[in-house]
Amino acid sequence: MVKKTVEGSFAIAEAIKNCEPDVVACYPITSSSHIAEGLAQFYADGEIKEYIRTEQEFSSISAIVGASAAGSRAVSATSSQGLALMHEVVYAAAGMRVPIVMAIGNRALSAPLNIWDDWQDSIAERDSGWIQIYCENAQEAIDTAPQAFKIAEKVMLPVMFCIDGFYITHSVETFEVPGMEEIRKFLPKFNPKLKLDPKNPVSLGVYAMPTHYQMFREDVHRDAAASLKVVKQVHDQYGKTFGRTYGDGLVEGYKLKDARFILVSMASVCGNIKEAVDALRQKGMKVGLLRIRSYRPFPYGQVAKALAKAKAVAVLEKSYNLGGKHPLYSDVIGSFVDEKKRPVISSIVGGLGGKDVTVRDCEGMLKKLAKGKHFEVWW
Amino acid sequence: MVKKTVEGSFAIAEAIKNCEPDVVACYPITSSSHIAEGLAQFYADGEIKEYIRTEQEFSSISAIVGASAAGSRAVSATSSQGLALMHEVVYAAAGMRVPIVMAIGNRALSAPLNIWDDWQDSIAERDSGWIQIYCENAQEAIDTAPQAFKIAEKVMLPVMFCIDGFYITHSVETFEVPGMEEIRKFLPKFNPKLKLDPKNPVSLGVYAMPTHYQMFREDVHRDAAASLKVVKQVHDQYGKTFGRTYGDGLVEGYKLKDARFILVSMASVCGNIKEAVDALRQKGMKVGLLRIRSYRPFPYGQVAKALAKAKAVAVLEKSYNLGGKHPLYSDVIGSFVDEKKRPVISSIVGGLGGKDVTVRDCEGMLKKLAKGKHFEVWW
Amino acid sequence: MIIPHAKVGSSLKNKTGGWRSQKPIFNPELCKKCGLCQLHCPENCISGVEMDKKVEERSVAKTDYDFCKGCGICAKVCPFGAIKMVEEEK
Amino acid sequence: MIIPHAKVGSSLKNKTGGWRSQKPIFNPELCKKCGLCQLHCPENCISGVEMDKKVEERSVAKTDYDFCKGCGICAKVCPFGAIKMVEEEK
Amino acid sequence: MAKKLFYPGHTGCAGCGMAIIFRHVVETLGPDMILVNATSCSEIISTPYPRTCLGVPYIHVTFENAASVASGIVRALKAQGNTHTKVVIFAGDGGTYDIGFGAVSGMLERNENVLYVCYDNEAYMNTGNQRSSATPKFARTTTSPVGKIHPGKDMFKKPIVEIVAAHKVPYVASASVGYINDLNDKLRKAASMDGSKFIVVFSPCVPGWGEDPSVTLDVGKLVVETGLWKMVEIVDGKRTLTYRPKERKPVGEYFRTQKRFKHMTKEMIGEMQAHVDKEWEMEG
Amino acid sequence: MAKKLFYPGHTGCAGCGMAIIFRHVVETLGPDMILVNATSCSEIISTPYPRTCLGVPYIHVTFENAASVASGIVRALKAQGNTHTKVVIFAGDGGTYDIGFGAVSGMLERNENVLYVCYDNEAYMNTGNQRSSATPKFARTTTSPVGKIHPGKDMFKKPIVEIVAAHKVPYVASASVGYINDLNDKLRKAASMDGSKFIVVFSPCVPGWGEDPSVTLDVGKLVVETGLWKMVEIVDGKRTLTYRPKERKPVGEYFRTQKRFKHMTKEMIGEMQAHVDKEWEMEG
Amino acid sequence: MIEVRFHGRGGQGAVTAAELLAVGAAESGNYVQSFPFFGVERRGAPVQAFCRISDKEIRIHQNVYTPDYIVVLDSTLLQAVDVSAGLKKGGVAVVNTNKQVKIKGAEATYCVDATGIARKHLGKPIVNTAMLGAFAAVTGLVKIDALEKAIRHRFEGELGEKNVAAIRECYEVLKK
Amino acid sequence: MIEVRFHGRGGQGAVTAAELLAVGAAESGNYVQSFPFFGVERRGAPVQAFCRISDKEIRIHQNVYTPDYIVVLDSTLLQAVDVSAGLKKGGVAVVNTNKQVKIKGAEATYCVDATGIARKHLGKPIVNTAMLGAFAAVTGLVKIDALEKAIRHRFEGELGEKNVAAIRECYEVLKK
Ligand SMILES: Cc1ncc(C[n+]2csc(CCOP(=O)(O)OP(=O)(O)O)c2C)c(N)n1
Ligand SMILES: Cc1ncc(C[n+]2csc(CCOP(=O)(O)OP(=O)(O)O)c2C)c(N)n1
Ligand code: SF4
Ligand code: SF4
Ligand code: SF4
Ligand code: SF4
Ligand code: SF4
Ligand code: SF4
Ligand SMILES: [Mg+2]
Ligand SMILES: [Mg+2]
Repeated sequence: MVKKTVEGSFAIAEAIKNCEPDVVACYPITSSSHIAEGLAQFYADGEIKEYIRTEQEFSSISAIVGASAAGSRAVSATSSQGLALMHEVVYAAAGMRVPIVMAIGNRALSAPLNIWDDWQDSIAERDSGWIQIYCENAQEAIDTAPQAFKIAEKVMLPVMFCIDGFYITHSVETFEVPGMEEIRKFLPKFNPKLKLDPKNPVSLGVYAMPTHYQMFREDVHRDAAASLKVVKQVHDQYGKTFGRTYGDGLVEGYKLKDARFILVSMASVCGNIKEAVDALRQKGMKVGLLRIRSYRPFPYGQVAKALAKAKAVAVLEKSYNLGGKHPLYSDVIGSFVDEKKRPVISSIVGGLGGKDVTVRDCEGMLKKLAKGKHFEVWW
Repeated sequence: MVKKTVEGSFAIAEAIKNCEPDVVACYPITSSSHIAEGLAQFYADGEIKEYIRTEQEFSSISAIVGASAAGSRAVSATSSQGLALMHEVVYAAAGMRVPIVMAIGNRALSAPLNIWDDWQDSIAERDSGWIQIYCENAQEAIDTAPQAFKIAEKVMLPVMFCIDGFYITHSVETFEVPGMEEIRKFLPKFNPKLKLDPKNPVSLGVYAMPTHYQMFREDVHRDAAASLKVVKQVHDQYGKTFGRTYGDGLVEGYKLKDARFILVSMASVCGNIKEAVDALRQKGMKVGLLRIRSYRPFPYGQVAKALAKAKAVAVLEKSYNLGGKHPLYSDVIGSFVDEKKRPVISSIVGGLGGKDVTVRDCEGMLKKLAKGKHFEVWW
Repeated sequence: MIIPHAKVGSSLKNKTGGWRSQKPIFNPELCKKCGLCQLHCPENCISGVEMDKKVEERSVAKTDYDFCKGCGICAKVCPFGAIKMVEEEK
Repeated sequence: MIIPHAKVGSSLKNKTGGWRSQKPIFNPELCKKCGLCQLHCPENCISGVEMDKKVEERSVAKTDYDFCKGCGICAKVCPFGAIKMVEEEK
Repeated sequence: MAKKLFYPGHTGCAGCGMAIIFRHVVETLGPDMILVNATSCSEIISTPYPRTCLGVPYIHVTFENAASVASGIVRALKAQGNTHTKVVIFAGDGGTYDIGFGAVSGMLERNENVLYVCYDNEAYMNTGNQRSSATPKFARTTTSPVGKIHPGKDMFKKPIVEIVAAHKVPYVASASVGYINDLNDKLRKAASMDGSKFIVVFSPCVPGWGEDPSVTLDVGKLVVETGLWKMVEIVDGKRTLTYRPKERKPVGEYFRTQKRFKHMTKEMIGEMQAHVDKEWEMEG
Repeated sequence: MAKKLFYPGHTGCAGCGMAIIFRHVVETLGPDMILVNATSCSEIISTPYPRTCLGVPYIHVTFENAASVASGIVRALKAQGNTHTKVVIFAGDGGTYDIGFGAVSGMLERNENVLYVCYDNEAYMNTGNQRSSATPKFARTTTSPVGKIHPGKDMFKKPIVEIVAAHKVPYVASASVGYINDLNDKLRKAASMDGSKFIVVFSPCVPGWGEDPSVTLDVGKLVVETGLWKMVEIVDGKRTLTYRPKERKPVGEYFRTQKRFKHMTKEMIGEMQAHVDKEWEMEG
Repeated sequence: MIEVRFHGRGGQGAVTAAELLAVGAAESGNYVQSFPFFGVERRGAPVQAFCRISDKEIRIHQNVYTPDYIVVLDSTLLQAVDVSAGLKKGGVAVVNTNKQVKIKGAEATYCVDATGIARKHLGKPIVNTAMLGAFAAVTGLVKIDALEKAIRHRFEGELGEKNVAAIRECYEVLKK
Repeated sequence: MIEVRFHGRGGQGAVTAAELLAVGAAESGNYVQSFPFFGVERRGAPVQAFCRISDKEIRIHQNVYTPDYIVVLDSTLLQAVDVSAGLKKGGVAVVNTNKQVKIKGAEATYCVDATGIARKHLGKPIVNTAMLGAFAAVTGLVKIDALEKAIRHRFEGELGEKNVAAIRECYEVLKK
């Protein structure tokens, strides 16, 4: 593991390459293109075996579903419209239990067209059974890539790890990228029990009648919910091997111990919130941050516990439910469904389409939150 | 308005035709094909001007977005994989504020492939800014078609009205279909302020930078939330003209007055629940039903009010969030975010992929619910 | 954890012979073992005519009524009138 | 309610002349009003040569420096050397 | 029952042309193959959970992506060092001419080492006989019904063979269920070549076309004998007719075998005859 | 400034070939037209909210659906009784050859009354120069980089003219920014016909190709003079070369003008020359 | 509320029969509902269709589990399918057969050679309409006139008349 | 934490300059972060790129609003863009120009004819690397050796050496 000062995307591409996927299938789209380009360079140099330059994203995900069903480790990277175009196969992949992995450079959805960061592209897939991990920075994404494959192949569910577009994908920082040899020790070869194999033929992707369908859905639900444990275990194991951890793997608390006012959020904006928390702590305010890392499965229990002693909580999200209560907000509210007591829970939508959420903004949010009143605002 | 005993889909197709859309664009998919076929027959007979038999659903919705932007009333019908394939344009249509209308024959999403009823196809689009109305039966769908166009063209947001696949689309019952002349009085000609017009050229579908994007999203959010009023108004006005109403247009309560135990649900299963409620009322149980008609915008206030006096509530939905709290359940929980008191709220997922939810099942659910304890189950 | 799949040969549990309203009767006397019926049966349920053998070593064609849907293609394609379609017994 | 759209001609607010590092200098003496530069300018910012008129009635070509990006295409395409690219002043 | 590649017990209609083709595709190319299927009749009749009639590895994902799924599989095999297993697509006309065409075109452009077999039953049969772009002109389907103004399908069949061939892939052919040995020859020839291969096979449909189940093969011959369906092979860009009817029968004979053409007037039949005659002029 | 159909102030690169083409498409066909655009450089440089350089009605929805959006518009106009307004698509090679091709093929099959203009800058330029299926063999792009094993793009250009023509639409042509009058003639001719028309225009890209902004037209000529880009017109199936270079220049001359070909060895150039020579054999 | 289940084969028109029954029963002011078994059955496969008839609004939408009546369009099905599954106590079966059969679990089984009758009037063994005549005769749940009207509305001209003749003969055979 | 903003034109390599600065500064143990202005700017359009240098972990991810330093790669930009927007009090500007200019709001403006120097060494007016030498000289925030190493790593062989020569001359000009 050597330190390199490079663009996040290229470091992530290298981490992916070091997981030794057999097949990469990508279609370019800002903000994930640099990951695809990094992988293409590895392919050109013979370090990745197969790279399919598909004619569009529906085909990218379809190709890796096929490759995975054929027994190969397979991966793609995409964003926004690309992920949206994949939507139908996103569901199919989870239902077929293929452990594919995708790196998502988060980006706003059209219309209007916008190439900048928000989470709605992946949030819109939250029901599908995919595991979704949101990374605070590129180092976390680098470390999450091998975890993603390992989780996927254990649970037999696809995993997307999400990275804020531009903020993380396009920033040059200093990273440690684990090497292929090291990863090999952590991530065993992919060897599925069932695959497309002329020596042992089975039919995959069958259709199911009303008598069976719900059973399959329930099975995915159960396994997805139970995968909380796997996400955590794999994270912990990675931490032991490589020395870097992210909270408990599911959520990360920042100055929560005595916090009465807590901002809940995800991804790169959490770095800014940490600065804001420190600034307000200086002024004596009991504020804190709860960062969700594992968004799906959602750690309802951990969230309820982490927020139990708070007076007021606000959920800052770069996602939305137009005309409704917003997704992360709803999840946090849902964490308390069976709790006697709960804090005041408020909602902030911000940072859509690349609108910068600065440290100063975060301070403002924390201050508003500290008034203890319920609110639902766009920032 | 004459009574006809025909298949639901064909009656719905007739109602759509009587709204005089200029352009229909459809691609066949069970369970909505019969609507598309009915419309094709009207086209073959010269009663609909333009019918585009697209090569797939992404094109169907794209074509009606184009037609609408060009100033024409335009409509499609689809289901399941078809709607999933449209996903990217579903968001784009709302963002572009084109008042298109789609009839959704609800159906489970792959994998496994399944052609039967559940709501996940449309539920998966709940964030997008579309208005979504779930109909209990085909008569309601017939009556909702003209309302859908009217709401869409008032709010300048697209509307989907959702009908349980097979249960409603394929059942023959006796319906009243309002005639073209009658509808004309209710639904004025479509005449948008802005359209593609060489005499007054504008650019539509532009791209927006971080400085503007969130403003557009917030605008849709505000208008979508505020459209609760429009949905209700249009419903009431339709009721006055045609004599049929559905609750207050947003929600429909059934025996709620003194109900302590309330099942919340949507669409055709509500007919079964009504029977179950009656049966248990016979036995002296204070049970009731709250049917959500307007799922997006979600009537949080109305829901909280309707359930305020209940001891326990269970949400029965044919939709899911795999590994999370389910969508309708989350919405109902969310209705109480700022309420001091709330009933016990439980979750039931059932009826996926055509799994029959019978009157007897509903009785079972009501009985379980009446125990007053929290639960989250698959039925 | 269930990975949805189906196992080889499991369709044999679908006794599609029950679909039949017409029934092919194979006349072994007339059968010249040309294999045409077997080649074209959409149910792949005609057997006997070992095409890798010489004509004289082949068996005559026969169908498996558990699966034969009675389409009548074999009867039409047989150059020797060795198959007759009759009404299925009720 | 905002319907996202843009109004005709609004791009005139983008003064892309500021992008220029090279500048075309049009020499009216040499210009033969053939219109080739005007026809090919990617910015559509060359004007004067009224192509619907006879050559003698046309004006000479000129560019609008508010928009000219200094690509040099006009200079290359001019058959009469009437346009010269120079370094943009700093 | 002995091990098979295509077992009885599928749930297709009695007399289904596609079933005959399906069977031969796996029997001729298997067992060392992986079959990729698009949503269609062939999928629904072959693999209702928990059953399958297939004796070769099979996968279905969606309606529109068989070509992309196959691309992924073929690359995975390559990465695994497997150079022998054939990747074969089986898809209907809807999945090929229409909804899947973007993916097909992409696969052909990449020249993936895949054999694509399209059975053409000239409509979306699985969903109840709706028009596809393979539906012949005038045919009645549920979305090209015969009405007061429009008498069935309005366009000619999409010229898929020419379009695929224009991609310059090594092998393109058309075949018909009426000529099974020819189909098998073409399958074998295609399978022996590298890169993308494409065969479209004429495939009568009993309920969709309104024909007697027993006439499937006859219809599959008549369409060729009338010249409505050309049997061709395009190998590395060189096109040959693999079968030339001695004397082309009048197209009306073919139309009479199926209810979907029942409404056709003399004029319509005349138009179709003229069209076919013109199409055959180029064959010299 | 006087009323224009294409205003200055767009945000394209200095010397952009596409901008020249874009300008002529709207100036030659407008003002009575509706322009449908696919996501691409042309969209990004023309219509950043709240500004637009266009003086004709314009719509953009997504990257892949211009052909479908245009289909909807043309039908709406028909329903409204408007028989004069032209519906014109402007899209890049990515939106045409690749992601949009399913929709394009569908539109052509329906023979919608739309004029499709594809500017071909041979890669996904808007997103930073990634390979498309229009990228010429050996060209270096960010997803076909020059590496230890693979020297740039691996496949030849997708033969889009032939593929579109195989759909049997009334008008198909190729043009180049180097011959603007020819392009305008083709635009006018196409616009005068009913049904689907398709023109693909060679469109140099300054940063993507690594060329000087001033050489756009020269490169647009050189590609034709070397025979790498044929100028053709296919009217109702009849194909003609609209321009035939007197003597074809060696392809190396063309490759030298652009950085994307810088790594090409003599052998690679030789391969391309042989390819072009073969392609021209058929022209007699 | 009365529930009727039709058994047929894909292509035999069981769904149409159920629908025509609904149309006919609606004629006399009943609430009705008919629907196919929501399946993917192909030509020849055993299929079912349902009809509900009630004097009160029908609010439920679920499968029919315990029919009051079963109508079997094709007696070869008796071997392949358990046609009497769920049949209510006191339930009645109407079967197209030229033999005398007894459906186990049915209080009464009415047999009619609808195939013969259909062949006679239609020239083809298409029995779905004819069997409605038998059903009307046996149950009195729907007026034969209403059925005839429904049939004439569905099948125009001569074809309608032939169907009407078939249904009437079936009706009369069983009325006796 | 120090924040630097580079002004250039699309195609001039401002983003590369910011990145090389980060690489160079990381060499001596700093935490660094560099990123482009996240835009859709085309060749020739004014663009910006940023670099943060800190001795503590950089957790924030947001635009640079109040730079400590600005580096202007192309003096023609001074007319087109407000290069000093947000510049911190006491902030410093480094400008590529052969004139003497003064950036308003900057405590000091350092001018260097990087174009001339680049022309000399590279044969082309590509100044992004050269300007880093000027930056190093003026600020001392990054070692010239570290920059040279970063450049040699980025541009292999002769090209790297030429760039190194340019950066060194710029460095020396301003060190004086
Ligand atoms: C995205 C999507 N749209 C529509 C469908 C519905 N659908 C499934 S199969 C089918 C028709 C298949 O037609 P074809 O490919 O010709 O095969 P066939 O059924 O005729 O054998 C349709 C429309 C679907 N499954 N997915
Ligand atoms: C579904 C989808 N995938 C990817 C993108 C990203 N994207 C936008 S434009 C573009 C490239 C356009 O290429 P082309 O059509 O050749 O036009 P050019 O930019 O070269 O002018 C890409 C990949 C997108 N917007 N939508
Ligand atoms: S009747 Fe049909 S299914 Fe039966 S054996 Fe003959 S060909 Fe096969
Ligand atoms: S086709 Fe006739 S002769 Fe030939 S094998 Fe079959 S039954 Fe025998
Ligand atoms: S330099 Fe380029 S932009 Fe400027 S006038 Fe000449 S052609 Fe137009
Ligand atoms: S090209 Fe030269 S001569 Fe012709 S109009 Fe322009 S400047 Fe004048
Ligand atoms: S509907 Fe047609 S294609 Fe489908 S199984 Fe039946 S005969 Fe075969
Ligand atoms: S990147 Fe290429 S196509 Fe895009 S604006 Fe610049 S020159 Fe034109
Ligand atoms: Mg078909
Ligand atoms: Mg391009």
